[in-house]
Amino acid sequence: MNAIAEKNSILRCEDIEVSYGAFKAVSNVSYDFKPGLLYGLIGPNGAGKTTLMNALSGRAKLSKGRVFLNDQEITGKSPHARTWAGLGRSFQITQIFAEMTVFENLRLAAQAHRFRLQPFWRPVGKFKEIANDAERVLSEIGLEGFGHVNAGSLSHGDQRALEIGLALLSEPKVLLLDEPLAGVGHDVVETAVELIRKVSQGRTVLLIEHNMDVVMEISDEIIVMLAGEVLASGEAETIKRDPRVRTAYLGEEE
Amino acid sequence: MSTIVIGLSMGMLLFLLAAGLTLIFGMLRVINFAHGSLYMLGAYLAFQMVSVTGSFWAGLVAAPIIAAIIGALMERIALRPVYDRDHVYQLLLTFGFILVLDEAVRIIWGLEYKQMYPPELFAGAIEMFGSSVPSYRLFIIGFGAAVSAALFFMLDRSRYGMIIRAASGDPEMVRTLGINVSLVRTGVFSFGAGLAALGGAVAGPLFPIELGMGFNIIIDSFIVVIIGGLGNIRGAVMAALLIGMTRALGYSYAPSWVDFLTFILLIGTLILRPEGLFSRKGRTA
Amino acid sequence: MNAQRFLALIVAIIISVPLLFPGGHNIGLVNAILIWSIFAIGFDLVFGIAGMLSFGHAAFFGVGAYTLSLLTMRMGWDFLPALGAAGVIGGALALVFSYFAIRVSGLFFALLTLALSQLIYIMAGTKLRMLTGGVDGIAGVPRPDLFGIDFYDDGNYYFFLLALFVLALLISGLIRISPLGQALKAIKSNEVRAEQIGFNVQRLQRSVFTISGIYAGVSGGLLASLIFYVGPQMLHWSTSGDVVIMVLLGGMGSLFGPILGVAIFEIMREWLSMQTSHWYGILGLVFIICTIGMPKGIAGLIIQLWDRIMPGGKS
Amino acid sequence: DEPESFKIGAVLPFSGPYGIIGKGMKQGAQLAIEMRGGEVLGKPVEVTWEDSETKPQPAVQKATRLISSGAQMIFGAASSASTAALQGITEQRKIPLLVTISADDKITRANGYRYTFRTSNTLGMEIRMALEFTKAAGLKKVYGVGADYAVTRDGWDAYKAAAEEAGVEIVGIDYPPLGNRDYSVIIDKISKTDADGVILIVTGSDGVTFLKQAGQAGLGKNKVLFGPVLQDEVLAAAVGPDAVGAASGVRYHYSLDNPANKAFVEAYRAKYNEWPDSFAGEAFDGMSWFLDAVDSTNSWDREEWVKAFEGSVRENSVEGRKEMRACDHQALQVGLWGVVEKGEAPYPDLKMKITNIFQPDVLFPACEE
Amino acid sequence: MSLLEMQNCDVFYGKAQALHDVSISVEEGEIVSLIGRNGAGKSTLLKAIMGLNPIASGKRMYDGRDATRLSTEMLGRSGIAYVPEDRRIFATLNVDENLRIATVMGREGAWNLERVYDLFPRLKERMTSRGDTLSGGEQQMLAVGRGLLTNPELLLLDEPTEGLAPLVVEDLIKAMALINAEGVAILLVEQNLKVPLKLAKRQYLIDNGHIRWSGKTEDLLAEREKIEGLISL
Ligand SMILES: Nc1ncnc2c1ncn2[C@@H]1O[C@H](COP(=O)(O)OP(=O)(O)OP(=O)(O)O)[C@@H](O)[C@H]1O
Ligand SMILES: Nc1ncnc2c1ncn2[C@@H]1O[C@H](COP(=O)(O)OP(=O)(O)OP(=O)(O)O)[C@@H](O)[C@H]1O
Ligand SMILES: [Mg+2]
Ligand SMILES: [Mg+2]
Repeated sequence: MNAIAEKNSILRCEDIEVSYGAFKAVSNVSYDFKPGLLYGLIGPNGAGKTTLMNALSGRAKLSKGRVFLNDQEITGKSPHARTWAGLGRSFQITQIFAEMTVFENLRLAAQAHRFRLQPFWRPVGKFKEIANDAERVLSEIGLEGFGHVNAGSLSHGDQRALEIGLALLSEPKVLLLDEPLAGVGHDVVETAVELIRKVSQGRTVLLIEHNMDVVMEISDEIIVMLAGEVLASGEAETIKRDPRVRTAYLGEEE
Repeated sequence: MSTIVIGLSMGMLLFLLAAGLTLIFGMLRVINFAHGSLYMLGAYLAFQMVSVTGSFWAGLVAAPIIAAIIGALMERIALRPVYDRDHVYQLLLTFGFILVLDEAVRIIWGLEYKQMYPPELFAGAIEMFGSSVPSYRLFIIGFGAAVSAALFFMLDRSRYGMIIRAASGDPEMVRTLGINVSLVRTGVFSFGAGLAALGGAVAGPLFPIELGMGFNIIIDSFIVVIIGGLGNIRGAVMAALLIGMTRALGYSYAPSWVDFLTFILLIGTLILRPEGLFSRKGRTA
Repeated sequence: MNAQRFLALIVAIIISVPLLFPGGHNIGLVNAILIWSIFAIGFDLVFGIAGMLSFGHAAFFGVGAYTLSLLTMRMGWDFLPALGAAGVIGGALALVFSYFAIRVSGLFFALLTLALSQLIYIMAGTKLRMLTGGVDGIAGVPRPDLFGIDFYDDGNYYFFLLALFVLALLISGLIRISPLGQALKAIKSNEVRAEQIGFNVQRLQRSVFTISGIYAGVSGGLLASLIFYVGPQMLHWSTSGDVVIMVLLGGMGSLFGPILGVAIFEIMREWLSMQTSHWYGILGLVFIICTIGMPKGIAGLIIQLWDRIMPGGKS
Repeated sequence: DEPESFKIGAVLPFSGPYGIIGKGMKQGAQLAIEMRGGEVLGKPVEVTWEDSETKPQPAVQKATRLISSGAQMIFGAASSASTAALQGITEQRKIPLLVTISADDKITRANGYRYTFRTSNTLGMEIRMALEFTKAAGLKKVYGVGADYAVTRDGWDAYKAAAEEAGVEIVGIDYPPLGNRDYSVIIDKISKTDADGVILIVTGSDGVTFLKQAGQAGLGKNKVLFGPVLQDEVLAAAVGPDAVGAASGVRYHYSLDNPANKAFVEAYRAKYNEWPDSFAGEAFDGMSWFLDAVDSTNSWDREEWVKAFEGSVRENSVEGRKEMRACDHQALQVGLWGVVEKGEAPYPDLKMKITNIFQPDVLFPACEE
Repeated sequence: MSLLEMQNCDVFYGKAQALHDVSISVEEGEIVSLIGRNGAGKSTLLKAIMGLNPIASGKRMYDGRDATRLSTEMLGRSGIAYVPEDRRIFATLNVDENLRIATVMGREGAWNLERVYDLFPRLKERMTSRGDTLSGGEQQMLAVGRGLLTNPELLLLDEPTEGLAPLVVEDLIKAMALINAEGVAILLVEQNLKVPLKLAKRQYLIDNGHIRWSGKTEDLLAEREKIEGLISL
């Protein structure tokens, strides 16, 4: 990490607000995300975490504020344009191509990353590089044997893994993960955490998670949201001790 | 002024023609192309009742009931097996219904036109605002308002409507709550079929009763449904009145542009508010 | 031989009836099947592959027919360039439609395309009557004048249509297995995810809509020349309904399904109407039974039967 | 060499919007063949009946098959669109096309279609009948309503010019769309004018709808409702008592008093137990005439038939004298005008009474060019 | 007598067998939990109990009667409630309606709207929001609340704490204990082992569609080593 990158922010939001009718799901959020760090985003249910992620990835319309990626303004850009600009994400509610095989799922993501225009004069099977990308990620997310299984018939936990894999294939500089561990088996949480660690190498990750052990352990910095606003942010230890965070979210855990 | 009364009656008539479609479309997410045929069937049934009993009211009551029974059969036999499949297969089915129903009408009543008249009570015309407005038109306004109120309470307020809306998204989950979804669906389709026939019975005294009569109204009904927002009864009433007024004004000033205006209204709505004037959208992530 | 090849064989047999039984009276029927097949193949790219139910394809079909007729009859164009123009105009109109309609999805898309095409229908019947001949249409649409062959003979015209049909089939087959086809399938399967992995969903939808508009325009032009006539009926929504039915009947999303659907539809209409005056009702019953009994259309049924009879020979 | 039989390909609407027309046409044509002993040129006549669905594509597809299986002539569709489409193929294949119902003037135009013959009315002549009626009934102020398409607009323009010349004031004109279903605003508008006559250039269901709705608003009480093809007995039955008093051009009527018609009506009633409607009458008349012309040539050369039919005169048609004009293959004939009145058994409840018979010279302009 | 007994059940997805000869029972008023790794067949079993997956062979006994042939709605009516892992909130209904629809069949019991709103105050705040606008955690609360409102005898919970904030999880654990104390039996599927270990007296371990072990929670903890070898917990 060179010095300039340290200073600059890779993703920045300025005073953003998302409202639905009179209800403000996100408001007054300004934040600088530094390159290479892993941010944990926590907060009570309905605090606006997913909505903030939607605002960053282009799925929710801003009623106020601006978003910059790499100092380029991306406010108002569509999700796919943001993906091309280097922003990938996974969803809290699994979004996969259910009636296609796991391999096809991954191949599609690879293809979307490789081509802006989708060529129509050659069968897709003839593009070796796409298949290689897909194979690589297939093993990275631990679904080696499942390439030919229909994604929709994977168990819930395995679908979560595929969800991350799809986001990875766009080789994002900034990766937004919305509760990637939800539904992941007790025995494989460690593996999944390892996976998150691994994919966070060399990129910025924003991670929403309710599993506090994990968040506290792997985050470089933690952001706490409450009622649409950022309540606190800082290192794990500070946050753990913050009384506001304890009453709003963590509870008096032993 | 009289244009407003007439526009109102045109709107209410449109609503009555479209109500059954709105219901089935909104609740079951079935584009019932056979709506027009059921409407036609309603007109023929009403005609038949009138010629047997001599009473318009007998037709108005009997036609929807018979059509509802037929609708229930259609749903049980044909529609039920395809709910789990892509919605488009229902299209194919309802296209099939059109042909079968039309054929049945042709076999039973032949190709000749049939006719029906307004009931005694609403036979003449009433002087209003310097025009003579057929009193049957006033009856339509009142009747349409009553039907829409009844539907509104049934669907938006009652638990019945709640079940139907829930089942249109996730029938299995509704079943786990102990609710018999199949019965509800049959009920809705049958009710919608009855409404279509009711529309036909009401329209009988105004239009020629003929084989092609259902084919034409279906597009009008679609327009009402779209502008109103899917299956939203209040929206459908508003949309029907809006179209009725637009058309009434169109007929006054530029009759040859009437169809045009209606479509412009429709396309304008869809561009400004794609989900229709009266519905809300959900989130995807 | 696998099931797909078997399907291809069936299709090949149907369309080569005029070769197998020269001099038969069915050549007009086969010609109509070829033309409608081009329409249906193109339609299925939008419907079966991209999952967009369009009820507006009658507009592209009809506009193609008018384009060819007007250019050849009023402007003195040759047939082939006029046919090309029919495709271009059909595609261009589809592109225009797509700008309005792709903003919404699902049933709204179907209804919005329906509304737009009805608008064109009304315009052609009334306001544009100077151009279109109004509700009476234009009679006397010509056929190609190439290599000194008399294409007014249906037997000769058949070969012209066959060549175009094969070309249309090849292009569609290629699109299906190409990255474009895959991207469209992805959008059909999950639009949110497709957009998030970087597919420009709207642009892809517009592209395929336009391509299928070209198919529709060309086939519309061909139909006008087959029956020497174009009228607003071709623009009516029931024409869109016909092609939807054909594709569903044959099996949406498969290469040969739409063709089988067209063939069955046209043959039944022709054959049944000779047998009984109640053919309409019988056709309706057939639709209903097919829908209930064949979840994947005729093509799906054939594949299923094939796999049962020839176990192990999976495709 | 001579074929085994004289094959006629009949492409008629048995379904679709004009489905009601096909039956009468078929019965009329069948009777025409039967009454000549089922033969022409010494060979049995063989008719294949096909359903045009009132749509051009099936019409042409079926005509194509009929021609390729040896049809000597096509007996044609009912809607102008289907007829126009059929003309494309019959001209191409040089097969005579007999039209007995479509009224669009373009179907028979000067030096137009060599193989097309129409023995029935044109809309143009019917409009002129309406004009003659306007004058005869002494109407001073007329309001017009026309379905919005080319033929009616042309018809209206012609009517308007001639009527104004005859001193009739034109109060207004509205063009609601074809297939319109609600005329209440227009009816209200007309009722507020002081027009004494309303000309309705609409037909079929549109006319029925208008008259029904006009009846409910009482429009007919002080205004004469009339139109070129507004009513016949089939349509009057659809309207009901509100139709009484409506005046209209009539294509054919069973009450016409001439020996040919008497014989036809008698045979028709004996065979089908109903009064022949105008579709049946026109079909009978056209088919008889055409087959007579063919017979007269003693030849199987279709060009001979065309020549024989051109210019032939039929003194004793069921509608009186008819003459097949050579320049455009349109039959010159008298125009019948009638009004709907209550009927008693054995007649239908509502029947047409023929009130005026206009002569061809006022109805048909000279052949142009 | 057991409240629910599944006897030797086989369940298939197409040709693939997902459950092999599975037998489990739930006694009246007890909490039993079902644990196993991703794809082991836990959700499949719950769905089979609820009649959402057909049982190819085997028996379902409920309340001492053979319930193998009962349809989903009959099972629902006889007192089984199901909270699915993917929540399946009714998208077009608002929060209040999503809850009220569960009361349509009108089973008597301790649960009513107020109690659910007390348990999840967040839901009360979002009462008029449409189901599909809710956050993930809110949907989870709603799914649990909806299940409770049918006033079941047996509650099938598929990963009910997924996506819930720690504080809410605490509340939910307390609520489950309370529900159970009121006599409702619970069959609980959880990834977060803390919860079942705390609540359930008995455990079933499932792997690859087979029940590998069953017994008391104490035994599970005691035999941990052995069992871990068995199914790699
Ligand atoms: N499209 C929408 N319309 C209306 N309200 C919405 C919409 N999207 C989100 N909300 C509301 O905004 C609030 C924030 O939702 P969000 O999904 O961001 O919460 P969250 O912090 O991710 O919660 P969780 O941890 O439960 O996932 C919620 O109360 C939700 O109901
Ligand atoms: N609809 C389906 N079609 C085909 N196979 C399926 C389907 N649903 C589940 N399966 C398969 O059945 C097996 C069991 O799945 P199930 O969902 O029951 O697992 P689970 O134990 O609930 O896992 P998780 O903890 O991840 O939710 C898995 O191998 C899965 O792939
Ligand atoms: Mg969230
Ligand atoms: Mg599970």
